[in-house]
Amino acid sequence: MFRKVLIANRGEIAVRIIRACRELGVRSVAVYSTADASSAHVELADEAVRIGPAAARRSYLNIPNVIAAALKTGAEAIHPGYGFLSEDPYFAEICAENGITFIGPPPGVMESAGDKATTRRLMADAGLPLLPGTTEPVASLDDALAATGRIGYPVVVKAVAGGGGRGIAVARSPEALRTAYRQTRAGAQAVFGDSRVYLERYLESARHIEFQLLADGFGNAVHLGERDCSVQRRHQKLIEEGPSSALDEQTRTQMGEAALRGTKSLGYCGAGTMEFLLDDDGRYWFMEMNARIQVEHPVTEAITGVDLVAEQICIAAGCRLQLGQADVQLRGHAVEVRINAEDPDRGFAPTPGTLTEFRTPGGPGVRVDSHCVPGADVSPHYDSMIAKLIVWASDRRAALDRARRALGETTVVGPGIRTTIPFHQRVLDHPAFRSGEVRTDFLPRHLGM
Amino acid sequence: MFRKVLIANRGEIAVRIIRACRELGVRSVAVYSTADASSAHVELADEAVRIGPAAARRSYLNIPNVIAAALKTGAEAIHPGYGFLSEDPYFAEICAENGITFIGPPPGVMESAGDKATTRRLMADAGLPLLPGTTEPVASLDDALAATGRIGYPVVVKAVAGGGGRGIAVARSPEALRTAYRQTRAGAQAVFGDSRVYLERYLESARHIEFQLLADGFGNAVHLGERDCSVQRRHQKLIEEGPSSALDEQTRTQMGEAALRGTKSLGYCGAGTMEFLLDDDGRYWFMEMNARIQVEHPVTEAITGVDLVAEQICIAAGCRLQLGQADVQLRGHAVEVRINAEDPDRGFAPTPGTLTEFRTPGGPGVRVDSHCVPGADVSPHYDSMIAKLIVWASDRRAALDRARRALGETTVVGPGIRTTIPFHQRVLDHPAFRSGEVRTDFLPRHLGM
Amino acid sequence: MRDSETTVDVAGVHQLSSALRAVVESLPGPVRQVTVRAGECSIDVSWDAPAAVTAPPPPGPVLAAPWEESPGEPDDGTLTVRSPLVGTFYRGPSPEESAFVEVGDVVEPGQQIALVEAMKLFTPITMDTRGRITAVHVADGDMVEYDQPLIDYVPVEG
Amino acid sequence: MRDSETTVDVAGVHQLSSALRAVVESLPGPVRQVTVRAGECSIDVSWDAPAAVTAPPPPGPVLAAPWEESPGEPDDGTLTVRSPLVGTFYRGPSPEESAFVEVGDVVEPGQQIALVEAMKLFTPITMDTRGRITAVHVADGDMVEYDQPLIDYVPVEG
Repeated sequence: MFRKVLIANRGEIAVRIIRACRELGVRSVAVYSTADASSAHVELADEAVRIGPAAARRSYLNIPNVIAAALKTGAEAIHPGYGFLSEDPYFAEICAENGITFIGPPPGVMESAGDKATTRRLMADAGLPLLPGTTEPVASLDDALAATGRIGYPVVVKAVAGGGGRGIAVARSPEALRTAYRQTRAGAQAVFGDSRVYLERYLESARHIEFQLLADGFGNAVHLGERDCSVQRRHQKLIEEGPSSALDEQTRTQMGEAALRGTKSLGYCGAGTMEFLLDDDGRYWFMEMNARIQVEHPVTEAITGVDLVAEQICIAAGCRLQLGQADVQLRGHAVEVRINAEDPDRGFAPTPGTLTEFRTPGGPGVRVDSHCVPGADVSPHYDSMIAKLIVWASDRRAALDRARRALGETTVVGPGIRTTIPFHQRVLDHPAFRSGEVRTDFLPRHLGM
Repeated sequence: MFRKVLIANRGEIAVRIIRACRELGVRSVAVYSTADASSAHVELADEAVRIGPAAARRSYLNIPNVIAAALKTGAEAIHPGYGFLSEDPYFAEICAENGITFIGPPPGVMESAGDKATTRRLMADAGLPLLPGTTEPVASLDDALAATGRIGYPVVVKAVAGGGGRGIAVARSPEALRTAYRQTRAGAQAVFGDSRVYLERYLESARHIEFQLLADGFGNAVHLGERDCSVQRRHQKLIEEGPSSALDEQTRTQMGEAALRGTKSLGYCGAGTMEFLLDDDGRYWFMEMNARIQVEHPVTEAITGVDLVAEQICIAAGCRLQLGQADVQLRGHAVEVRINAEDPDRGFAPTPGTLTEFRTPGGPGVRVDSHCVPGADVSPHYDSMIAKLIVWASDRRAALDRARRALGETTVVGPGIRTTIPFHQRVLDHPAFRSGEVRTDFLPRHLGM
Repeated sequence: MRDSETTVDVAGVHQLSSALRAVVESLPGPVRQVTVRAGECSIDVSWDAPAAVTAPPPPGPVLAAPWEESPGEPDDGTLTVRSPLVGTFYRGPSPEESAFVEVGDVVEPGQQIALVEAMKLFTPITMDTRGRITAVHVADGDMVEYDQPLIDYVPVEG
Repeated sequence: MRDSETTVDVAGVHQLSSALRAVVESLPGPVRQVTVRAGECSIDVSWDAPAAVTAPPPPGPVLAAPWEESPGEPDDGTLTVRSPLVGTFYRGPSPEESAFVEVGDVVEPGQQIALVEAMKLFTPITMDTRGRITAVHVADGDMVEYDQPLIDYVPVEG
């Protein structure tokens, strides 16, 4: 096991990783920007190194400073969390060159998983069902328009380098496709430095089902059941739960086995997530592979009892996976809601500010992951997450009742700060959500959002 | 199900019960003393009624005011929590006379369970192993001295009306027995209004193992595994965990079946706990039956996933127990530590005061049950509990590491306030505790306390 | 069982200490000298420089109290009779009969002015001193809590 | 129950003493004079200078910050050169050679005064303006963080 791990992240996920390190007896090194000098991850870690000014590009994304901090503090490994450097194969390579273990998959695997076109090809070879689309990036607008003859409308244009709902646009007609093609290419070039795009049939209404996976460096891999993340706004997840009310045991087994097959064909190692869409006929389609720990990982932790971050660290340290597939038993139901400093009434616009009051819920089946304390700043420089609230109960109905109860106990007050709490309460009270009939079009269809 | 329940208690257990009510869709009524006017249970409940001044005898133990509050607010049931009126058969009777459901066993059963001599006789009849002792209360000091001829020393003098470690004294010689006999009788008369005492062989070093039970009004009963509460100070529990590292599956099954047999022979209904001592030869002995929800119930909730307070309310509402014995599956390991405003360096003397800072831990496997918030007063009028910290992990070692991590994140600051946190950290770090070799003499033997 | 019995009312001093801080925090402007006393306990503090005042913490969610919390005695000499128990408040001996008192009445010490019923036990509410009734805060048949203000009066010289 | 009765309540005074300390710690600002009383016992203290307020309890794990957080610029015109990156600080081009600057040296704009190395890249630290070196905060070979004060100087007219 490592003696010391550097956490190249901030916010709740940095706190989450520091907690895992402490429980494993591993020393933790926080890195922080000037804006985060009094942040919880700095306070909780055993050591802390300032790496740059507030702007993420000059601090949390500043590879030389992160690496220098690891070398100087003697950290043997770096955990990148999610976002920032977590899916950057170049960063993983630099870690390796400096003799530092990157806690994640090997750089080559990250590159394959990050290139959506490559992944699609590999998954097709592994026999995973893919939505009709182009297996290669489209070379021109004419090629794109021609491909729709085979694929049909609506169609989604996706950046090869995108992922997590970024770099995608839906087109329902040839005119719309012209615009979507141009815009997605331009945006992908600007954001990812890679303008390649591919096309895929778009499902207007489907379930977003993702399988959590763990694979070690010895060829062992297990899946830990699924999360249903169908409540989305503009392809961004807002509420996640598990198990999905849409899967029976047989479908779960089939999809889990497919996910494992795909994972192994990538040569995957570490924690990862395979995302699928499930259509109304019960058919599932591979979407993408996420080569990182995800925001919603606690849902899986709650229903399986497995500490995913501890497993990530152990796998990276070269330990053999102790879990077999038969050891993974799903129990009860879990729901995660993201409490963000955003105004649901103004298009979820971020509302940064200082928390004058911050009280989190407690009691049975309630977990809060947060880096915030009373007096903390929700900085405009970073994402607007204040806390993740995860509840567990013996069944879905009890879990939703518990989530409602826990949200009612949550107090977040600060000048100008609005939160997503009222939005979550609306969803939790909605008959369609309670019935479990939730698809990716839930917000426009049921809440007019 | 009830529409409205009154909670005749305060502190963390009142909050716990209000949470259960809210999740069940039941309205809650808090009662409070003048000292608790701004306490969390008052704030969280749907309604609140002031029932008296700070002194518990004139507020939380004031039966007419509690009953009047229930009648006037239209509460159909009263949950007594633990302590206060929870084991008072007279209060349960008055509830019945006023058409209010007492959430607990029927008054007759409470009386039997509260009378230690009666319980001993009933348990002996049901075939439960009892330590050598007097089956009837001893009539005189001479009788007591004579009985030790058969029982042997050390012997413990117990008040018939006692329980939970109150009203007991150990004697290791005839001289000590004279004192113990007189003092226990006098104390029992003063505290319980009942001077009867009985004798029992005293085990200097044993495991305190208790089984959690649920029984409905239709003859169905299950046990939910055991809790090990061997870390005690003067017969008061300080740390509780489950499962016990001293039980193998066979012993667990045997003891669980014995506990169920005893429960049924009492005609028990509701949630209850049967306490045993386990000696070094692996023999177990019935100690007492607790006819209430206990402080340490979250340990069982963590390893079974069953919401015991919700079950209590459902059983009292006349619902059938939905759980069969086969549905009760123990998973992982849980530990509870009581964070009290007490100074471990000065004999655990209470240190009341105002909390200027209060920060609870979060993250995976951590549950906090507390009525405290920053600015709250830890009142000298009531018990000194600030919070219960319950952690769960996949095995005992991980649970202890997690408990240590979580205690390290806990901040309790106030003028003059000291807490039991440093004590718990000492125990958690102690090799004997970590090895699982913990008996009721742990504190004197290993910590010199 | 305690190791040591408390010989002085330390708990009382602690309570007084938090009350003292609340007093200091609740007052506008820096204070120089404060004395608080309750029964046997008292605390007396003076500052060298005026105490830097910490802003009082926000009061948090509002308590669902149906009556004014510790309204304090106004300066005009009005006193308040409060409920000694939880129950139903009655202004008269029965619905058919008139109220024990009306606003403006002058009432003698020991005279009954209301009735609180709980568990079929009727507790008479009586005057300690002679006074003129100035307000009745509770309607006939309403529930009252412990310590809830029932009736205001102004003492009247005998 | 006590083993022995004392004629004066020394234990009570001891208990009151800790209550007194709690009172002082809970109050804002330095106090000059405090009296606490509980029943028969009382303590009366006055300070010559205002009471040194007890330091607040340590704020959890100590941050391993090797340098003063935002020390601010002192009033004497001293300016500070801070590290623009994370790395190892070197005072000279190599261990064999002498330091770029010593305290007391007057240095010209653009002149190199130190070196920070990270990932085998050497970043020269240079002066913006003419100045006299007044302090070097970091030892040769020590790690520096982003924004850490490296060298102080006082501007000197050209």
